[in-house]
Amino acid sequence: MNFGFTEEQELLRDQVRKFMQGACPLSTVRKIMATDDGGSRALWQQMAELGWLGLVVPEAYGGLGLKWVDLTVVLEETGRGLSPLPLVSHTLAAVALARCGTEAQKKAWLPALASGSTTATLALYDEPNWIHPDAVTLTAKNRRLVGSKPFVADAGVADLFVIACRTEAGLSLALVPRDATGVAVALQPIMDRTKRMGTVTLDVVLAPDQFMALADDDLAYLTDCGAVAVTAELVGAAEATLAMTTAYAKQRVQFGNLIGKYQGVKHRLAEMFVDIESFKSLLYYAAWTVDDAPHELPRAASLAKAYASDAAARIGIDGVQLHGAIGFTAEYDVQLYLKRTKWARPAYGDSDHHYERVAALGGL
Amino acid sequence: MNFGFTEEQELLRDQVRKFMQGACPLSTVRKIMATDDGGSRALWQQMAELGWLGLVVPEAYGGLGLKWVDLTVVLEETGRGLSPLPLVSHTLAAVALARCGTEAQKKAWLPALASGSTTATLALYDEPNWIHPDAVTLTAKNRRLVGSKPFVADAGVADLFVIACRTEAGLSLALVPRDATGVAVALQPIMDRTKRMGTVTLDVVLAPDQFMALADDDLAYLTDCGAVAVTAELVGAAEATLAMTTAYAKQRVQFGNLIGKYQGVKHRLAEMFVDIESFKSLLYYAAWTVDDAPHELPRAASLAKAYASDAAARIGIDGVQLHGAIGFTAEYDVQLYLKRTKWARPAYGDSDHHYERVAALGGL
Amino acid sequence: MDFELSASEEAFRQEVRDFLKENLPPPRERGPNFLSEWLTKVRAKRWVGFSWPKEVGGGGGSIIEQAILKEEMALAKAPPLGMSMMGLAWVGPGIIQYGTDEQKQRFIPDILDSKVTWCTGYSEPNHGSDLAAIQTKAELTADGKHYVVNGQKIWTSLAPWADWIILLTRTQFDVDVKHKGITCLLVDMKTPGVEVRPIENMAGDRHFAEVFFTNAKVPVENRLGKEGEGWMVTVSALANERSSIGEVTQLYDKLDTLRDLVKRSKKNGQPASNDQSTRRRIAEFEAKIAAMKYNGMRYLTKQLKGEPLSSETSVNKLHRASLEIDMDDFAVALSGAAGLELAGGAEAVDKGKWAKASLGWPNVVIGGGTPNIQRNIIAERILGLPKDGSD
Amino acid sequence: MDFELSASEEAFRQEVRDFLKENLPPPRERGPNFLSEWLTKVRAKRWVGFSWPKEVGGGGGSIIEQAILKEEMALAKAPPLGMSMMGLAWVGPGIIQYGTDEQKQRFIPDILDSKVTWCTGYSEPNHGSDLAAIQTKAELTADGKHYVVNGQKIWTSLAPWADWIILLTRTQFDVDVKHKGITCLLVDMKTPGVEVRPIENMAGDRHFAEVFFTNAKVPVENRLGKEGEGWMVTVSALANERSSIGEVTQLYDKLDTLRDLVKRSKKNGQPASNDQSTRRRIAEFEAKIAAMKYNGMRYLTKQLKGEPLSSETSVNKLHRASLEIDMDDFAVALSGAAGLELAGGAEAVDKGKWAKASLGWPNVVIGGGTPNIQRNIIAERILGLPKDGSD
Repeated sequence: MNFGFTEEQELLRDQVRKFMQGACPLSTVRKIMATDDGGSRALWQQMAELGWLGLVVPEAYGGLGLKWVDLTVVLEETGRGLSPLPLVSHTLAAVALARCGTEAQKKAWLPALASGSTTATLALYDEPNWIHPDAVTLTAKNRRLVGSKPFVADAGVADLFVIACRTEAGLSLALVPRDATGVAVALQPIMDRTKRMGTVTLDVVLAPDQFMALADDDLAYLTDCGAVAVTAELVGAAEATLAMTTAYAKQRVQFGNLIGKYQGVKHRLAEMFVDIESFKSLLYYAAWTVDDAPHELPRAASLAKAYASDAAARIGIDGVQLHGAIGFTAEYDVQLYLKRTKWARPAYGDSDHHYERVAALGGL
Repeated sequence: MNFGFTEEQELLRDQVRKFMQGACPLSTVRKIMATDDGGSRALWQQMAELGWLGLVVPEAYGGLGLKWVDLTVVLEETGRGLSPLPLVSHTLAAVALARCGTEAQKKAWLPALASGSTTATLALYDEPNWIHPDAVTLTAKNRRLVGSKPFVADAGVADLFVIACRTEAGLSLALVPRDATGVAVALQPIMDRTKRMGTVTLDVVLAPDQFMALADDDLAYLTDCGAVAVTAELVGAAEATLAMTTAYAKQRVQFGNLIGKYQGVKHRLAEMFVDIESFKSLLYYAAWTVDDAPHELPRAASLAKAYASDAAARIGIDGVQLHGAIGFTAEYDVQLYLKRTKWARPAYGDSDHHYERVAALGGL
Repeated sequence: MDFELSASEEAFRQEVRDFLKENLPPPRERGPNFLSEWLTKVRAKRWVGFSWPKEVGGGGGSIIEQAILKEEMALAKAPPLGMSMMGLAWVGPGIIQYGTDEQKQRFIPDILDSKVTWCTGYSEPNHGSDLAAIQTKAELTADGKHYVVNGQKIWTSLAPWADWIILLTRTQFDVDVKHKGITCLLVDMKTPGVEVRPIENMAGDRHFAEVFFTNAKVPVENRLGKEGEGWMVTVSALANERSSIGEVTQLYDKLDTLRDLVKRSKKNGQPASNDQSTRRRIAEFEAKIAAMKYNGMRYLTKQLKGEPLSSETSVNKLHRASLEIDMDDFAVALSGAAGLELAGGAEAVDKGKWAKASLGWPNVVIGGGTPNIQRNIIAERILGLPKDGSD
Repeated sequence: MDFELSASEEAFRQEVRDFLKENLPPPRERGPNFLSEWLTKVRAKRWVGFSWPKEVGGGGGSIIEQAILKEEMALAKAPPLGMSMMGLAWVGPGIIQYGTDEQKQRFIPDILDSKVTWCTGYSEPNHGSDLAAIQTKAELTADGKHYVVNGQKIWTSLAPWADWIILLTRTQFDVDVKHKGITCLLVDMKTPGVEVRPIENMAGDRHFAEVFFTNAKVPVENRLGKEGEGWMVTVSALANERSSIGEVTQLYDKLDTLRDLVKRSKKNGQPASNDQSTRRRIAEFEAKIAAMKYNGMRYLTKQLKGEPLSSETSVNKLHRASLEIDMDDFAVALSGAAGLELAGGAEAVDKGKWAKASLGWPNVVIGGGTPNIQRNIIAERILGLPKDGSD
């Protein structure tokens, strides 16, 4: 038994952290936030060269063939730095292809995703707050996909949309290149500009090999992977919030004392630490199950995401509040993290969804 | 508009408070707790002489003809002193008679209740946590009442049981004297020995004038009155807990400081104050509606009891916890209040019941 | 205990309602001159500065009538009674209590006539909530005719639009307690050496500003109260907050909107109004708002009886802080991914108003003294617990 | 990251299971001699003092094996491994680390053989959690052969049954910091001048006691460590708490019982298992317990790597405190009026066990350092925030 990281994983963590601090600090994040599409080709290319875009893609398809525990290490650090780059959605699209694609489809797409020559995103549900096969309503008839997919992550920069839909054969994933005729993308204004979402409007006829079958199990698996990935980024984001707020409490004087001396502040920071430690532990176990105990994944992912969703949302708000007025100015960074926690809360299921699932899995 | 008490009401409050401090201090309460039936005839007689047993009974039937706002003043103080005397259940029985009884029944019973020559109690539901007409299941056929009534308040000392049941005519209240043949009372061990409950086992044929019709509205009204009465006692009990805990925080030194200097303690005490002030205000409004705006009673009673149930239970626990180890010793009084708050939580509906009702009344 | 109004109070309520019926057209029917006409009319009714003494041009209204007026205005979603919120809330009462006759004549009518708007220069960068620690310096010139002000204020709301500022300055630095040596000045924002820099908040608004003072000269006759008495003047002015009746009405209104959102929403594929925890959250909000309402009435009754109010208003401030944060956040969370979209979003809920509001709470929550400060006030002033820190 | 056990660890788990299968009959089949036989058998396996060095008679077991042993014992609801809980948890490790050879020979075998039980005399009436402030006085006699002890301890758990007490005393009063001048003594409870007065708690139990010392004479050879080093000895002993694997197993077990209660219960006339908020509460409990489990494993892994553990164990202590309070209270509330009945009540739920347990939490919650102290520990030792108070 070993509930820790290997030396290689620690090196990977250092590498990502240095990348975020050096190449993508918050000043750069803000510049990317100000762009129209929310992207940065240059930084994405650097990530591609470091191999991170195909981290969990099998080596046979050009990836590094690492595990979700390794991915977790990367995502904690991109979350800590509030990375606006589409690593999560891109990875999930690759995971969808690896799981649901035919050998030919995998060969056709995965190497391009792993190398970054194609940027992909995964779009599952058509309802804003319902995680269920019935919440996939977009329909293709005779391979013609007409309608729109809302809430598509990183829609501004993706070249390939992996879109859940219904076909005559049942639930499917459609592989839709952005540049196909009949595809239009409209980015939506959302509160977290590091996580752009968009609506993809479609009227497009696809080839047979642009569809993959999506069993209910696959849909649940991809959702769980999404929950794990979002939670991993939340660990980093929440730790960054705690670190900023703790540092502030150590230098801000009010009523003649450092505010960090008051238990009203200390205890809230301690509770943040308790929560972060806890959903981090739940996350690590969930990440491990993806590759090593997939039958445990549903419960593990739900426990982690349920705990993280609410705890991080509270941490986001309290991080701002404990800073006092400075915390909610646009130029101060802590409010960016608040927006990230609000973004992450419903992503791949909120706490109501996941706790309900835990109860059901527990036999209630 | 005047959301305050009259001079007469303040005098009444002083009178009750002095009674509790002088005649029924906590040392006396503990003696009564140690008795088998939980009663004290002598103290009950004193209360009777002061007119409190018929406070809201109309003057025509020997009562003082006062309002529920006046009763609230009395119950706040009996709650503060953790009175084990059956004033709440006795008053509710009288209210049931006054509302549901015929003129003859009122004449027959109310003067005896107002004078204290008969001690009565009201027993409505047969289910431990369901407030609904269907939760009245005890049945009388041909005026023969057979079965048992659980959770009867102050069953050890009541001479008259006013018991909800079903008859051929629908929901009814049966007037069952304790000394009738076929009535057996078994007190149950419960955690708050100042609020004894018992099971009344029945196999008894009653006269026609021992039944009163109980419309669904009446049942709801009596339940609301119960909720108001319990909340009034909770205000006093919670204030006593806050006062004891505040006093302790002002004299207990830990780590070189009064514990009342630490925000971890101060802020929790401040939150107790906020909660008590708030359910007290909700209570006063609810008490006013009983006599002056009965159409507003359901929502007002539910808001007050819902808020009080949970807030007081937290105050009970935290009162003990903030005292540290001394707080949970049997000889220290604060733990008696914790038990009272746990007793009061489900009485006449817990917060789940009442908040659900508020939501429904609000149109959801 | 009596929740009925007296006949004359009912008559006053009716008067307000009649006025509103006649003078408050629906938003779409309001012309370009509507607002100035409105202000003229409510001024003519003496409803601006309603509780101020008649001698200075106020309405001389009773506390109850004021509550009725606020409630009806909030129910009708009427425009404000006068444009200088700060002038009416704090500056005017401060001048009435501590001002010279000249100051009253010069400043009060302009506030009542909505000709001049005010902002309040209290907080400074290094001691937000700790007002008494201010460092902005005011030095009397040798001829005793002016104060020369140097320093910086921050979180000054409305500063970008205000004509005048009520300013806390320090005229003495070698004091034994920090509350001494503070002097209150009334300063024209057009004074040379006064510079305003708006601050953008996380919701993208610019209601607040930094205000810099560089050798700004303020005539000595614009000092409010005596030199060194500024703390007392300020505390009295801040104490002028009355009952929160209007706030409660707004919160009830918001709760209605929220209930309506619930009725229109789905959650997990079902109507959200069937969702038990959603129903309970709405009911809990209602309980807190109702508690604020009846708390406010109890405290109002205390005032009516002439009993001094302690710091009970902190109770409602704490409720309001949690409601401000929680109600919008609840609406955002209820709507899942759609709740994140701002105005213009294809799926934005109610044009993104909840999303935006969920980023706007610090204006209220932090601006009025943080919740932790309110808890300290209750603990120390009401419960009598010792002060914390090394003060 | 790897949650699989190694082959030898799996073999050890199997060994424990086999042992339990053979030697732990169901409760009804246990004879009057069962417990003493059990103790003899686990002693023979060297599972008492499992992590202690073999030289002193311990098992020399690894941290992982210890976790496995604890987990399997908890799963099987086996009796304890040895009767002296305190002796095994704190006193033994303290003697092993600081004791003389004579002390080791004299005390350790008796602990391992369950011949002697210990209690811990730390808290005093006026400074419960502030152990370093103790005032119980120990004076060396003129001949240097004895300490004469005067003072009082309180909240001494198990004192009514213990044979010996490990006692913190003050041998020096004029010290610059209160942690100095403290000396640790091992005291026979039968010493003249030692008096035990049990304390009844609100649940009606008498696990705790006051212990009074009146001129109690303690041989100087029963001093543990040097004079004045008592604080260090105590801190080391308290640090000997290992991972909370056994606790987690117990909590999972309790959660199962609670789930079972939900399945048997009705709420508002419906099966409680249909109630959304009830379902969520159960799931939240599971999340906290699972968090404790994986937190514990992470901290265990740290230990295995030889990294020093900071105060991370406070994280699980806080979870445990809230679970101890909330789970029983939830069960009581779930059952409405029936939840209030104690053992013997006609409608008592599960023979009143939840009702009773809901009054028993302070033993755990306050005994192990209050939640506020744990929060301070995290804030100060892990986050590096300043100490509060005037310390």
